[in-house]
Amino acid sequence: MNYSYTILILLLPVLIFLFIGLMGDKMKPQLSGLLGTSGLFVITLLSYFTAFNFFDHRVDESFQAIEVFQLLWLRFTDSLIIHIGILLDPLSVMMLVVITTVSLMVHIYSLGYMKGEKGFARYYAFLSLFTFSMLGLVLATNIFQMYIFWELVGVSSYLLIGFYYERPSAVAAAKKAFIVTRFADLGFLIGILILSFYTNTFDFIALTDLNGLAITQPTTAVFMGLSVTTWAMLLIFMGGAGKSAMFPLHIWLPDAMEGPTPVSALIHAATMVVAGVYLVARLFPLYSYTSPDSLEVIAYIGSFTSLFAAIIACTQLDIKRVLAFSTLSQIGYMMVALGVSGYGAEGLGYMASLFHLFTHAFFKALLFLGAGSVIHAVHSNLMTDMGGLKKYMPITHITFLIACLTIAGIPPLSGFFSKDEILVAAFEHNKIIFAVQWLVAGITAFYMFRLYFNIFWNHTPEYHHTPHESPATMTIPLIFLALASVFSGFVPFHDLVTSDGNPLHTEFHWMIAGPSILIAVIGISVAYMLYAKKNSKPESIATSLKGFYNMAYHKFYIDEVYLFITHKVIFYFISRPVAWFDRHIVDGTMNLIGNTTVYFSGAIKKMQSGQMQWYIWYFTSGVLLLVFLVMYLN
Amino acid sequence: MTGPKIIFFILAAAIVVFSILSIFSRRILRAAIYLLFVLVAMAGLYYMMNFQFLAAVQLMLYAGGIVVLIIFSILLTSQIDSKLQAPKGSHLLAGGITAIAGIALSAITILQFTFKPSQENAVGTDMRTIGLQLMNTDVQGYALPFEVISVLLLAALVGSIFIAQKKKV
Amino acid sequence: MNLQAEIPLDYMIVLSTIVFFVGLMGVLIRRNLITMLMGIELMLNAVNINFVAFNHYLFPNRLEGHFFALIVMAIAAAEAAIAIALIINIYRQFNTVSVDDVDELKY
Amino acid sequence: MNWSTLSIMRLEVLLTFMVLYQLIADLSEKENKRSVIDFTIIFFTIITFIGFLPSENTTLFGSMYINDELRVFFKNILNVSTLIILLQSTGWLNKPENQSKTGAFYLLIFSTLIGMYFMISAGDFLMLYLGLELATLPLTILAAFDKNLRRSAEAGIKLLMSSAVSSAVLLFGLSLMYGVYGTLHFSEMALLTDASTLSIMALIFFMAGLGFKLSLVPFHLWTADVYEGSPMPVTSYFSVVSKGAALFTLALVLYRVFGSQPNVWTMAAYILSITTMVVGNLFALRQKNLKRFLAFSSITQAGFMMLGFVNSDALGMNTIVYFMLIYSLSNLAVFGVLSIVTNNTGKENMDDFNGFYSTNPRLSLIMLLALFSLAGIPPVAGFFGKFFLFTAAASKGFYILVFIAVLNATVSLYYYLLVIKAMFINKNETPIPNLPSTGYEKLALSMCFVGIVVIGFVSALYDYVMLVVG
Repeated sequence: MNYSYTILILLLPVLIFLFIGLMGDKMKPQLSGLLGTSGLFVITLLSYFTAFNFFDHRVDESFQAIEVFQLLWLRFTDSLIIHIGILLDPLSVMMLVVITTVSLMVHIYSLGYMKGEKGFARYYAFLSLFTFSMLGLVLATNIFQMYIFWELVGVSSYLLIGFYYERPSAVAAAKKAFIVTRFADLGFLIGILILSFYTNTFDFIALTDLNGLAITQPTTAVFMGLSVTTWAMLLIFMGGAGKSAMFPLHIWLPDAMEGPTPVSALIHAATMVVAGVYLVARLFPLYSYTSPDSLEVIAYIGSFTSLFAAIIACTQLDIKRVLAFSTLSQIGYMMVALGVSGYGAEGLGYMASLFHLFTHAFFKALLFLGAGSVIHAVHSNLMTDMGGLKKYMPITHITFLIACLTIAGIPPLSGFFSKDEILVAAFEHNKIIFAVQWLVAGITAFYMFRLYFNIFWNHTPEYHHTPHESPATMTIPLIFLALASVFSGFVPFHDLVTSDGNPLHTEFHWMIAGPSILIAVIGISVAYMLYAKKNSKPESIATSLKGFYNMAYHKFYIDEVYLFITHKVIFYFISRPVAWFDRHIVDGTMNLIGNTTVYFSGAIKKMQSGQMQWYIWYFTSGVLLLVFLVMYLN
Repeated sequence: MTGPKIIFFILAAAIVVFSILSIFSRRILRAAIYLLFVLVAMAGLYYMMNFQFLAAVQLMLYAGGIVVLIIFSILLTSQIDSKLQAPKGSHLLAGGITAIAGIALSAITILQFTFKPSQENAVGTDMRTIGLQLMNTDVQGYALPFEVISVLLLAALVGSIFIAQKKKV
Repeated sequence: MNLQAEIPLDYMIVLSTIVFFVGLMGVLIRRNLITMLMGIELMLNAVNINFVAFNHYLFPNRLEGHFFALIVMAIAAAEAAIAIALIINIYRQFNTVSVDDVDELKY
Repeated sequence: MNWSTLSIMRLEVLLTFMVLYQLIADLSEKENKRSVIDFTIIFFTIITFIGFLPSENTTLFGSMYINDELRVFFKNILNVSTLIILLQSTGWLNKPENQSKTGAFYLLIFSTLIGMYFMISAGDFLMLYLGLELATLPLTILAAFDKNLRRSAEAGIKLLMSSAVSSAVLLFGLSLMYGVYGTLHFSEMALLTDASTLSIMALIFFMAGLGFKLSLVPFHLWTADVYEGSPMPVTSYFSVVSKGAALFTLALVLYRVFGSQPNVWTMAAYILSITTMVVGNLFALRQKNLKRFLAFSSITQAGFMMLGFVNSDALGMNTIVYFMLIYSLSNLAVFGVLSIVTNNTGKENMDDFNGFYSTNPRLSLIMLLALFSLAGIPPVAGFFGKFFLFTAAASKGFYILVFIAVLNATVSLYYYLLVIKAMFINKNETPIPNLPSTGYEKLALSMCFVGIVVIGFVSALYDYVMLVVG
């Protein structure tokens, strides 16, 4: 099979970026949007075509990785050679489909959403740049090429998040996202350096070859009590954790919601934030064979993040922030699944993780785009300004409901299947993690439906303008993504994307599925009771006290306890403190580092006193000190 | 005490004492004169070591050139009889510590080291040898630095004139 | 005159070291630009003692140290000329040659 | 002296002719200096091209002068950088108050360039010292070149006094080296080097003297003041050409002469690298004046350069040279934009750049790329330079050092973003108007632009560096 046309998948977006970037000012804005969208449409078709071809050609029941291009780029040393090329394997092809699909939907949606914005052409140029970098990231044949695109993704997301540059908060958020992820990338970079130094290669195929030197003969060097390989793998994971916003590097993601909503859908739901998952999955054999300890770490970090973020999500009022924390929580799921997975026939977690990545991309993008549609209609991000929208925005309402049901894990929607596989994998590996993830499933259902009821049900506030349904450019992507959310669960993933390319045998466990459906239903019901209508329960209690004792009283009494437990105890004693911890301690630590730097900067200001005699004094004392140090150390 | 030894100690004492005096004297013109004494004593030292040419250059260039230049600039920028401000305490402390630490570190390091003298025969230091080497382009020839220094002197000349000349317009 | 027998090399080196750091101290403590320049001249001369002494005591087979000292002298002269031009320039702009007052660029 | 000698020393000889031409042109008191500028630039362009002609590897003047492919490559890098600076300086020289300075300016620039070439080609420490002084003393005049500005006078005297002390310290080190080894010729010394305490001291003194020119902490304190006080073209000459020459010389001496005793200088490089990166960063965070800001940024970059020195193999030198090449172009691009702005408006504070993008999109895009390159963001060239340095250090097992370096790179990103933010994001009621730039300035900026974008992707260049470093 000849895949040489895949080069177009990389070339087209960069050409579009250059064209719109250079010519955008001279075109009608709408034209540049159409150009970008139609270009991406072609890319999407090409990706589907690639996927179709690729998954249609098995060799001996399994899929082989194919290096479509492999050009020599830099001969760094004799053994360390950097290539640039395109790698096709089940993982990258699957990502190709996800990225192009979601990106296409965002492109179409933005035609409506961003209409009339200043810098419309610039926006589409940046979108193309982002798509290009993301595609380059997943198609990279070696870790160095991946790192370059990885950083490019960071740059283009910086540009996109900071798109509303008139808002100071957007600028601050863009900078924060950039710097925090760069900070994480320093780990990634050092990890790459160590790994390539000991394995003498950057190439993914060589690194993950089960019979290759990297896996069969890992270095025995030890640094500060841990094997160097473990260090390298953990440092590489640090990069992934930064992009995928794992605790404690997650602080940039909620703030990044300042960007335009379609951008959030693209970057913070489907593509950039799953880069960390992709990275771990890409190097999975290496993790699995040379450093199982780091997989353990990944599982715990993932699990903690998913619980932590779910709890915080319950307290947020800004609907995009709810979705942001929900994203954190769901990526936590994916990380857990990778962490608990084995290789080959034991690779259920691996498959489940990518399956969840796949389904999550669609339903989370749908949620963001739905939220965007709502924001577009009511011109506010806050739930308190919303309510009763189901009669004004029927399409948004239905699609949003589908997305909520999907993320809550209600069968037969796609989220149910992928989450179920993760729970099975966790159950087989580690019961505590399983319990946490099971609980998180309930919390997820709760906060998603809290969001849903607050937006579409509950009381209707006074709207300045009567909200109306969004234009077709916005609703068509919603409908398409809703369909994808419903049906993507039926993709035979265990046949297609597995850790070793061979089909994986899976079974359906009612023992796991049953409780997970149950807790989801409980979560939804609690949300229904609390948020479906304007909450008048306390008043009803008051009136009913005057009246007679009847069954209703009893029911209200139970409700009261319920309300007390959920609202008072959980909110005030768990969610609020956790949210406070996140905002003040975790965020605060990062700020503290910054402030300390600035403090030191001020403290040594006197060194540059302007008086040259002191300069000379520093010079000569410095020389003498240096002589002394080197003599002493030598 | 032999003759050379006595002369050496006199010269060394003069160099040390006058250099200390020159950096501590409150009268700037005196400081310049003390510097002159140091430079002349150094010429004597070179003479003792058989480098008569170097000693002559030292006398002409330093005593005749640089010190005169310094004195001119003193006359241009300050009154002759005005006393200089005393050094600040902080400067004195910091400079003193650095100087003493420097002397200690360097002297100890140098005295610990056993130098390895060359076993080859000495060459003469007469004018003929020096002149030939200065104009030679082969091994042990110094024609290149001699030429390069002319560029340096030209640049210094043009630069100094440029800076020191009053504004034209 | 045969100095080696009479005066050890170490005397010369210690002498030059002392002059070097006394010169450095002059640069560090004097508040007048011209006296700072004098300190620098002392440092350069100290270096010359080293070159000449090593040449005479250790390596009389070649005249490397001697010529180095010669070049250093020439450069010292150029340096002094430029320094004085710049000092006069400072005097014109700041109306002083006190180093403490020349500290407008800082932090 | 014969033709082959002349053809080998062609750059030095041609530059000497340039110096003489400037002297004559200046003395002839021509009113129209523009023709001098044009002629100088054309002539220097020719010199730059001549530099790329092949030449033979040999030594001259009793091995006082060494010519080989590596040194020619260094000189070519400096030539190109100087050419860019000359192009950029046209705007400044064309200002009426600077017309009379043209001749002296070129004369001094070219004499320092001759000094740097002798420094690089030096075969013994005598020539190296001579070249160093020739490269430094005229620069002090150039720093004080804005004769009617107090800050320029201050910059000149500060540079002169500090550099005089630093060269005295360097000389003291050289005199001790002479005592230890009995020779100052590189080829002879390379066979004799040892790690006795005295030779350590001598070498550190020497490194401090060059570290002064490279502005390594704690030898850096002159840098910010002099950069701020000097005229714009001189500042960019300091930060690129002067620094580059010092770096190349240091690399040649350490790798080629003291290559058999790496323990001594890798340790010194280790310490200097950390102090330089950290202190440079801490100061850069707070700067408001862009020239000062660039001074500290260039100090930080010098710290990264020192990172390469901890690797005493050819790989270390490769990466240093490669990094310097990229650093030159990136820095020159920033200075190019800045000098267009200062020449036209006299503004050089960060706040003045607020809203710069809205009026000067092209200039701000070049600035953006250059700052990204300095910060080491892929895919612009700066990333590759930094990445290779990190690899070189990591391959010797200095993980902690690499960690500190990468951390510093992240911090530096913060302040580079401050400038970007000012240009693209901050609002300004009265932004700098759309600025005209001369053809020369446009040419200079396009050269930098192409370099920044392309160099990372042209592996041939890296291969070439590897080849000549060997």
